[in-house]
Amino acid sequence: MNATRRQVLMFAGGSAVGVMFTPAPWRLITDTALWSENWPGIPAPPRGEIHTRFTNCSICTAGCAVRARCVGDQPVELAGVAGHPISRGALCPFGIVGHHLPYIPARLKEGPVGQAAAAIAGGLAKCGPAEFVVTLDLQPGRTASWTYRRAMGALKNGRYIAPSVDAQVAVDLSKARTVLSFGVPVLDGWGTPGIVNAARAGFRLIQIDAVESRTASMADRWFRVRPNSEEVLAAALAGRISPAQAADATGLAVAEIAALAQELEQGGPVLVLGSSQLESTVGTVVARHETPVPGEWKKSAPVTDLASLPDRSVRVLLIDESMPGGYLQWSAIARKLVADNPVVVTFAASPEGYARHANYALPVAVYPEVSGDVPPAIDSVASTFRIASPLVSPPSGMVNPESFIATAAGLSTGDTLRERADAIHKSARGAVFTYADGQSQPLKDMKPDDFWKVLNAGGCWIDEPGAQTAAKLTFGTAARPPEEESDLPLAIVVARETASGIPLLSKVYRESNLRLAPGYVALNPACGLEDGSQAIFETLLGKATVGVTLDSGIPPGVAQVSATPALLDLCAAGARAKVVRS
Amino acid sequence: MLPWNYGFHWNPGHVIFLGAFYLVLTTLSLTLIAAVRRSRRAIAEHRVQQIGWHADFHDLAPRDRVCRHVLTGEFKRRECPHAFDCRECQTHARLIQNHPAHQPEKPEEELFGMAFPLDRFYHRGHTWVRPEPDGVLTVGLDDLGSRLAGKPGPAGLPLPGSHLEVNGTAFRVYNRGASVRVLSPVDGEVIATGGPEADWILKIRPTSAGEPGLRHLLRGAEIRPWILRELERLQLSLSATAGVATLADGGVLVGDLAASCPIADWDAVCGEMFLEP
Amino acid sequence: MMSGRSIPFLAGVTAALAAGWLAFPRAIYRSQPEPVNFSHKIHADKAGAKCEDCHTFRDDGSFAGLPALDKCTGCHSAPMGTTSAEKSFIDNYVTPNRQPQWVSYARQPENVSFSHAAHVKRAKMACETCHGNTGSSDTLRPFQIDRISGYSRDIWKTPGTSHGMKMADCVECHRRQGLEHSCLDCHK
Amino acid sequence: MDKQLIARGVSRCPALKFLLWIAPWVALFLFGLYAAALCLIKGLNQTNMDNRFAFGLWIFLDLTVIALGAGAFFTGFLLYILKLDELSSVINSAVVIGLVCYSGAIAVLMVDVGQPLRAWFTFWYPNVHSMLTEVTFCLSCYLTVLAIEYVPIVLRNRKLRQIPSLLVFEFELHKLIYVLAGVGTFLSFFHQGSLGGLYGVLRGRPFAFREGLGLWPSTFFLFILSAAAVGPSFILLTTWMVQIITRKRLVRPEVLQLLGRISGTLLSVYVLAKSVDTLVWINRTSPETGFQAWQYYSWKPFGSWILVAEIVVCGLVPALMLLMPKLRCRTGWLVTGAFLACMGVALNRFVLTVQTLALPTLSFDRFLDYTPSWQETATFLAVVAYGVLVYSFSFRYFQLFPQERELKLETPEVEESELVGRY
Amino acid sequence: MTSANKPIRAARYGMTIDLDRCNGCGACMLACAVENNVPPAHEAATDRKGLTWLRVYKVDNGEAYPGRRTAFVPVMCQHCGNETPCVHVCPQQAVDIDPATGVVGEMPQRCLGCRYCMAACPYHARYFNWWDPAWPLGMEKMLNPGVTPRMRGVVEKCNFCHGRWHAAKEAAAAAGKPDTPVEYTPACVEACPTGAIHFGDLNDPGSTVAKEAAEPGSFRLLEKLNTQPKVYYRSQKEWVRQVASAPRPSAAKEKDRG
Repeated sequence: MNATRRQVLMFAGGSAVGVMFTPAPWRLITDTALWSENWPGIPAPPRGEIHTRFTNCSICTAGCAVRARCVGDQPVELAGVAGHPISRGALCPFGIVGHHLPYIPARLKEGPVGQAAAAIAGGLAKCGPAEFVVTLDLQPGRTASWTYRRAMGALKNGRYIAPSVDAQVAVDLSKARTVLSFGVPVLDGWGTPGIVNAARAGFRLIQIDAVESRTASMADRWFRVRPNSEEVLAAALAGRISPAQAADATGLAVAEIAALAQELEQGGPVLVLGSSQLESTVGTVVARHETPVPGEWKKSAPVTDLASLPDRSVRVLLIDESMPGGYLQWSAIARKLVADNPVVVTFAASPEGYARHANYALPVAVYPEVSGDVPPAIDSVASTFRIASPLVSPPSGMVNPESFIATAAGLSTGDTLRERADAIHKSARGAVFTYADGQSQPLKDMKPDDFWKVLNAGGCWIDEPGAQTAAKLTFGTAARPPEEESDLPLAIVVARETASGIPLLSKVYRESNLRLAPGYVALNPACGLEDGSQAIFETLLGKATVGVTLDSGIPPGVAQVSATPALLDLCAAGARAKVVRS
Repeated sequence: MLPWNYGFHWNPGHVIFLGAFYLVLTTLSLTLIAAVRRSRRAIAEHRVQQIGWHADFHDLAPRDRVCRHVLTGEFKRRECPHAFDCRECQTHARLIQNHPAHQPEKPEEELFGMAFPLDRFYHRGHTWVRPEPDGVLTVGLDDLGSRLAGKPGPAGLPLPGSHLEVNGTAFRVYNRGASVRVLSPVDGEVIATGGPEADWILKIRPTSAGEPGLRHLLRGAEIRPWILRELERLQLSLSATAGVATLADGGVLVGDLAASCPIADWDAVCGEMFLEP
Repeated sequence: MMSGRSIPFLAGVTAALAAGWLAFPRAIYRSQPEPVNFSHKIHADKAGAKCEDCHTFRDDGSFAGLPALDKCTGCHSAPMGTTSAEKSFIDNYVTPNRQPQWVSYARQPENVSFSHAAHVKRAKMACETCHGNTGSSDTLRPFQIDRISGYSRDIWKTPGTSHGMKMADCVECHRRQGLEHSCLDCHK
Repeated sequence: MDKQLIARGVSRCPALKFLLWIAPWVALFLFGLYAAALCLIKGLNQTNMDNRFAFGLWIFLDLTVIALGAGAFFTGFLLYILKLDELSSVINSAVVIGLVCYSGAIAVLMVDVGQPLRAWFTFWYPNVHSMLTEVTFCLSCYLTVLAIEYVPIVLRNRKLRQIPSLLVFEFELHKLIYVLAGVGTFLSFFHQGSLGGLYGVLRGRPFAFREGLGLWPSTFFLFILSAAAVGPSFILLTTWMVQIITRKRLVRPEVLQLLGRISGTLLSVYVLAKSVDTLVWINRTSPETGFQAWQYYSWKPFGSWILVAEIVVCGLVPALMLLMPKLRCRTGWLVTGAFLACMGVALNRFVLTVQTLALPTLSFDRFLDYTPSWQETATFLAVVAYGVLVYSFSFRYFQLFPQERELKLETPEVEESELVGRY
Repeated sequence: MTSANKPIRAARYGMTIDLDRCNGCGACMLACAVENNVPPAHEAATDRKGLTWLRVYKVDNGEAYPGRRTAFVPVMCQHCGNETPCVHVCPQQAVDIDPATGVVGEMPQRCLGCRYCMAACPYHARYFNWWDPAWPLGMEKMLNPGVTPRMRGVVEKCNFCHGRWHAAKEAAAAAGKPDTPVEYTPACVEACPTGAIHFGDLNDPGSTVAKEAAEPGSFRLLEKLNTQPKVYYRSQKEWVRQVASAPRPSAAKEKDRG
C-alpha cells in the first residue's frame, strides 16, 4: 500500500505522542546527563587500600621528612612528619609536589650514554700533565660526593669541585636573639622550614635588602640599601669605614646606621648571615661533627673550589646536578676549560641547567625515584644521615651519576649508602628517629640491619650537636665583591626560587601571580616598557629575551631577575644590566 | 518539581512556585484542548463554510464591513455585526419595513451602462436571486459581477442535489489569474445549473420558502447607493493595483473589465469585489 | 469518519509504545560476563557463613569490596570439585596466579563516597537491604551496564530488593532516617 | 513562483529579490551556528569569559532582547485585556518579534551554560529561591505561549487556510487568544522582573545589590517597568524600519503615535522610579555594605556619565519626546525617541551585567576588562540574523500588518509622503 | 536542608589565618591542588581562567617604591554563614550548606555551569572548569581517590577538604565513635610550613579557631556585606587589616597592575 502524506504525518504524530508514555525519552535524557559525569577524558582515580610510606625529601639539603599517602604503592599525597626533631612536620611547596617531579614536561628522557663514556675515556687518555679531570658536585656532603672524591682521587689529575667548601659549619638559630641578614632569604627557602619557623619567635630579624624580598617583608626590621652595597654597610658596622661613607654608598641615613650598630650591641647574641666582615656571637655558630664514613674513603680528593684551578686547564668536566644546589656561573666555569675540545658531561634531569653547555647531557632519575642520602642543612646543628628512599620506580634509560663516574674513573664501588650506614653505626654516636612510630632511640642500641631498615623505611640518624665556634659565615652570600665594572643603567637583584617546571607548581604560581615567573624580569613602571611584554635583557656577559613584569615596589634603576640558569649565567656578582624593547 | 524528587519540600516556596507553574501549564494545555475540541465539533457540524466566511469577513477592511443601512444613509457609521447575514439582525428587521420590495414605475436601475433589474434581490457578493413563481430561486451573477468575472464566467458549479448555504461558497470564478469563490446568496438545494449561454447560473429550492429567507438581500432603493459604493471600491482597488483610474470620467463600463485594463492585479481586484480578502 | 482517519495515528502510538517498552530496555544495556561462574550459595554453606568473611573491612574502616585471588586460593589452591567452573577457575586464575577481573554489580559512580562502615557498622544495616539475595544465589546473574551512562543496571534496580541504588533510593531511606543534610554527605 | 503563498491584495517583492535579501543573513546565521557549535563541542574555553567575568556578551544579549521583546506581551495585554483595539494592527508583528527575541535568548542560554545536557535539572530539581529558576521557568513557559500565539498567524496564510481543519482550528484558537494573552502577561511580568532580580539580589555585588520587597529587589520592578516601556517603542521602531525597507505603508501613523504615547508615559514613570531607586542606593543601600557609590564611578571608563546617559539622555529625553504631541506627530522625533528609549534599556542591561562584573569587590583585586571572542560575537550575530530571517519570512507569507491592504487602497497623506521624502 | 532532619550536634567548621606568618610560599595552594585533584594548567589558562580553590593574593599597601609594603592573603571559599550568596542563586540546588558542618558544598555533578554563583560570590572563590581536566601521561595515577575529578563546564570551589572529612567520618564509624562533629585537618592547614592556618569548630569555645577568631587582631573580608564568613584573618598591621574593606581606586595601584 502507499501511504498518503497525511497518513505518514498522522503516524509520526501518533508515535510522537506514544513515545512520551514510554521510558525511552526520559531515560535518554537521564543517561546523557549521567554520561556527562564521566565522559571520555576524565580519569578515574585509582581505588585500593590506603598505605602510608615514609621517606626524606632530597630536593634540597633541608631534607624534610616526608609522609606519603599511597593508594597501593602509588603516592598520591605528600606531607611532613609531625614531631620530627629537625623538619618538625613542615614541608615546602616543592616538597609537597615532590612526587610530581618525574612529570616535568621538559625532563631529559634519554642521552648519549655510550658516547659520553667513550668521550670521557678519550679525554682521560688525552689529559696532559697540566690538565685536569674535574667533577663539579653542586650538592657536596652526600655519599655520592664521597664517591666522586674517591673517583677523582683515583685519577692522577682528578679534582673535586664544590660551590662551598666549609660544609661542616652550621648556625644555631635557637641561640640567636638577633639575626642580621645581608640579603639572605632567611624566611624564604634558605634553611630548614621546620627549624626556622620553630626558632622564628625567638629572634629579631634585621634584613638588609635592596628590594622588598619576602624575607624583608616579614622581617622585624628592614633596611633598604642600594643594590650591592650590603658589604659596605657590613664594613661600616665592623668599623672599617665611617658611617658617613657607608651612608653615601648605601643610601641609609648616618643615624640609621648608628642606630643599627647600637641595636646589635644590645641585641646579642647576634647571628650574622651573608657577610664575612662581621663576627657572629659565639654560640650562634657550630661546627658539626663530620658524618662518619668508612676509613678507606678518606684517601680521596680534597674538596676545592673553582678558583683553585688555573684557567684553560680542565680537559674533562663532569657536572652532577642531579640534586640541585648552589649554581656557579657558566662563564666562570667555561674560563677553566681547555681550548681544544674539552669534554663536558652533565648529569641532570632538566635540560635548562648546565646541560645547555654540555657535549653530553645524560638523564638522571630524580626524587622520589632514586635512592640517595641528603646532607645536613646549614641550620642543622647536628650532622644527620637521611636517605631519600624511592617511592616510585624511575623510567628506563636513566643514568646513575655515582656509579657512572666511579666506573669512568675505574673505581669499583659497592652499595655505598649501606657501607656508610654501617660506618655510622660503628661510630655508635647519636640517635635514630623512626617516622612510623615517632620514637627516637640511641643508635648504639640498634643492630646494623635494623638501622639500615629504619633508614630505608623512613628514619633519620641525628648526631650529637657540634661544638660551638666563632667562625665567620661566608656561605649563603648574597653580596659577593663586584666582579666587573659596567655603566649599564640597572643594578641586578636576583629573585629567589622561581617556579620550577613541576606541572602543578608552575600552574599555581602562574595563576596566582605569586612569584616572578621563570625568564621574567621585574622593573619599576618608570622603565617605559609594557607589563607582560617581551624585552631584551643585556649584561656585559651577553643578552637574553625576557618577559617584563612591572612592579612599582621595585626601585627605579633595579632589575629583579628570576633565578633561571639562562639568566643567572648573565649575572656576575654586582653586574649591571639594561633591558630594552625587543 | 514533583514531591518525590530530591530537594522537594512541602514549604511555601515550593508550593507557591510550582503551583503557579503547573497552573500555567494546565491553562495552556486546556486552551489548546478546548480549541481542538471546538474545531472538531465545528467540522462535525459542517460549519466550515460559515467559519470560512466569518474568517474572511473578519479580514475585510472596516470600510467594507459597513451595514447596508449606512449605504442608505440611515446610519452614519455602523459595522455589520452579523457578517452580512441580516436574517438574524433585529435592527435590520426594524428598518426593512421602510423598504418596499420594489417600485413598479422604474423597472430597473441603469448605472454606468449596467443593468440591475429590480425584480430581484442582490447579495453583497454580487449575485442576484430571483424568486420564481414555483418557489424555486434563480441565482446569477449581477452585471458588475459578470463583468469582473468576464469570459468564461462561472466555473466549479455545484452538482444538482448538493446543498448550499448563505455566504457559503456557491461556485468559483477564474479570470486572468484571478481565482475567487462567489458567496451563495441563499440556503437551499441545487436543482439545476445553467450553462454559459443561459442568463442564470443556479436554480435552487430554498430550505425556508418566502420572504424571510431573503431578508438579508439588498433590494429596491438600496441597490443604487450600494452599486455606487461598489464602483468606488472597484476604482480604488484598480487604481491601487494598476494605478489607472478607469472610472474617473464616470463613463460607461466596458464589457470585460479585465480585458480593458490588463495590467491590474486582477486577483486582488476580484478578491476585493467578491469579498474574499 | 474520525476513527477511520485516526487509524494511522493509533498505529503510531502502538508502535512507539512497543518500541519504548519492549525494545528500548533491551537495547540500552550491554551485558558483560563474570570471569568465573561463582556460587555464593555454596560458599556461604561451606566457606564462611557471613558476607564479611570474604567482603572484608580494612583496618582503617574502609571496605575492601570484592576479595582478591589469595582469598580464594586459601581453599582453591587445588580443584575442590569437578565442575567446569571450578576447572576453568583453577586453570585461568589460580595456576597462572592471575587476579580474576570481577565486575561489580553495585559499584557506585566515581562521585559517590559511600561508607560501608557507616551503614553496616554504625547503622547496623543488613547487606541484603541493598544487595538483595546475592548472598544466597547459586549462579551469578549477567552483569549489565548502561550503554550511555556506563553504570551498572543494579544501580537502577537491585534484584531481590524493592529498590535500586540510584540517588533517589538512597535519599528515600535517608529521608526516613531524617539524615538528609547536604549533597556532600554522600558525594565527593 | 510563491505567489499563491502571499496574501491576496498585498504586493511583495519578486522571489528572486527576496532570496537576494535573505542570502547574506542566512550566511551570517550559518557562520554563527558554526561558532556556537564550537562552544558546545570544545567547551566555553572558546569564549573570552573567565572566572571573574563569568557572564559576558551573551547574558547582556539575553537581557536586552528580552526587554525589547516585551512588546509582545505588553501589546497583547493592552489589546486583549485592556481592549485597546487600535493595536490590533501591530499585534501580529509584535508576536513575531516576541517569538524571535525569546527563542533567540533561550538558544543563546543553551550555548552559554557549561553543561547543556543538564539544563533540565533546573526543572527537575528547582531551587525556588533562585531568580534564575524563576527566569528559566517563565521563559520556557512564555516561549510556549508565544509559539501558540504564532500558530494563528501561520495558519492564516493564504494556502494553509484552504485546508478546512486548519482554518477552523485557527478560528477557534483565535477566539481563545485572550487566555494566552493573560497567561503571557502573567509570565512576562514575572520573568522580566526576575531578570532584574537576577542582579538585584547579588548581595556580594554591592554595585548591583538593591533592597526591595521581601524576595524581590527593586530591580525586579524596575525591569518590568522598563521592559513594558520600551516594548512598544521597539515595535514602533521595527514597524517603521519595515516600512522604510519595504517602502510600504503598513500601519496608520496614529497607531505608531499611540505606541509612542504608551511608551513615553511608562518611560517617564520608569525614569522617576529609577531615579528614586538610584538615590536610595547611593545614600543607603550601597554605603551600608561598606561601598561608597562614588567608588564605582571612579573606575574608568565607567564614569558617572554612564548614569546620566542612562537616566537622562536615554530616559528622560525620549520620554519627553514621546509625550509631547507636537513632537510625537512628527515621525522623525517619534522614531528618535523610540530609538533612544531602546538604547536606554540596552544601556541599563549593559551596566547591570558588564559593569557589575568589571568592578572589583576585594580591595586587592583589580578592575577587569573583557572583550568577547569571535565565537561569542558570531553567536550573537547569529541570533540577530535568525531574527531577521524569521521576521522576513513571516512578513512575506503571513499578514503581520492587517491594515496593509486597506492602506494600499488609500492615497497616501502628506505626512506619509513627507516621511518617505525625508528618509 | 529539611526541617524533618534529626537534631544533630552541629559543628561550625572555620579557619583562622595569621597573615603575619604567611610568607606566600604557596604550599597551601599546592597541597590544596594535590588533595582535590586539580589538574595542571591548560596552556591557555590564565590567572583568570585557572583553577585555584585556594589562592594566595600578593597584597600591597597601594604605595609605590619606596613606601611599598607587601603581605600575602590566602583566599579560599569563605563559607559564608548568612545570606550565603551562592546558595540562594543556584537554580538547581547544586550548592548547599551542610547544617552538620556549616560547610558550603558545591556539587559539580549537579551543576549546569550557568556561573550565576560566580557572579554572586564577592570573594571570587568559585572557579569554572573551562577545559576538561588533563594530566601528563602517567600522572593521573597520582590522583587522590577521595575526591572525584570534575568535568568541563562546571563550577567548583573549596569545601574544607570534604574527602578528608569523609575519611574521618568513616574511620569514626568503623571505630564506633560519634561522627558529629568529627575532627580532621584540611590539606592547606596541614601543609602550611609556618603554621599560619588553623582549622576547627567555631561552635566549640575551647577550640583554637574560636579563641583566635575572638581576638582583637582578627577580621573577615568585606564584613559589612554581612555574609558572616567562617574564615577569619589576623594581623597586627593596620594596613593589612585594611584589605578587608572595599577597594579604593588609586592611580598608582592601577598603573603597576597594568
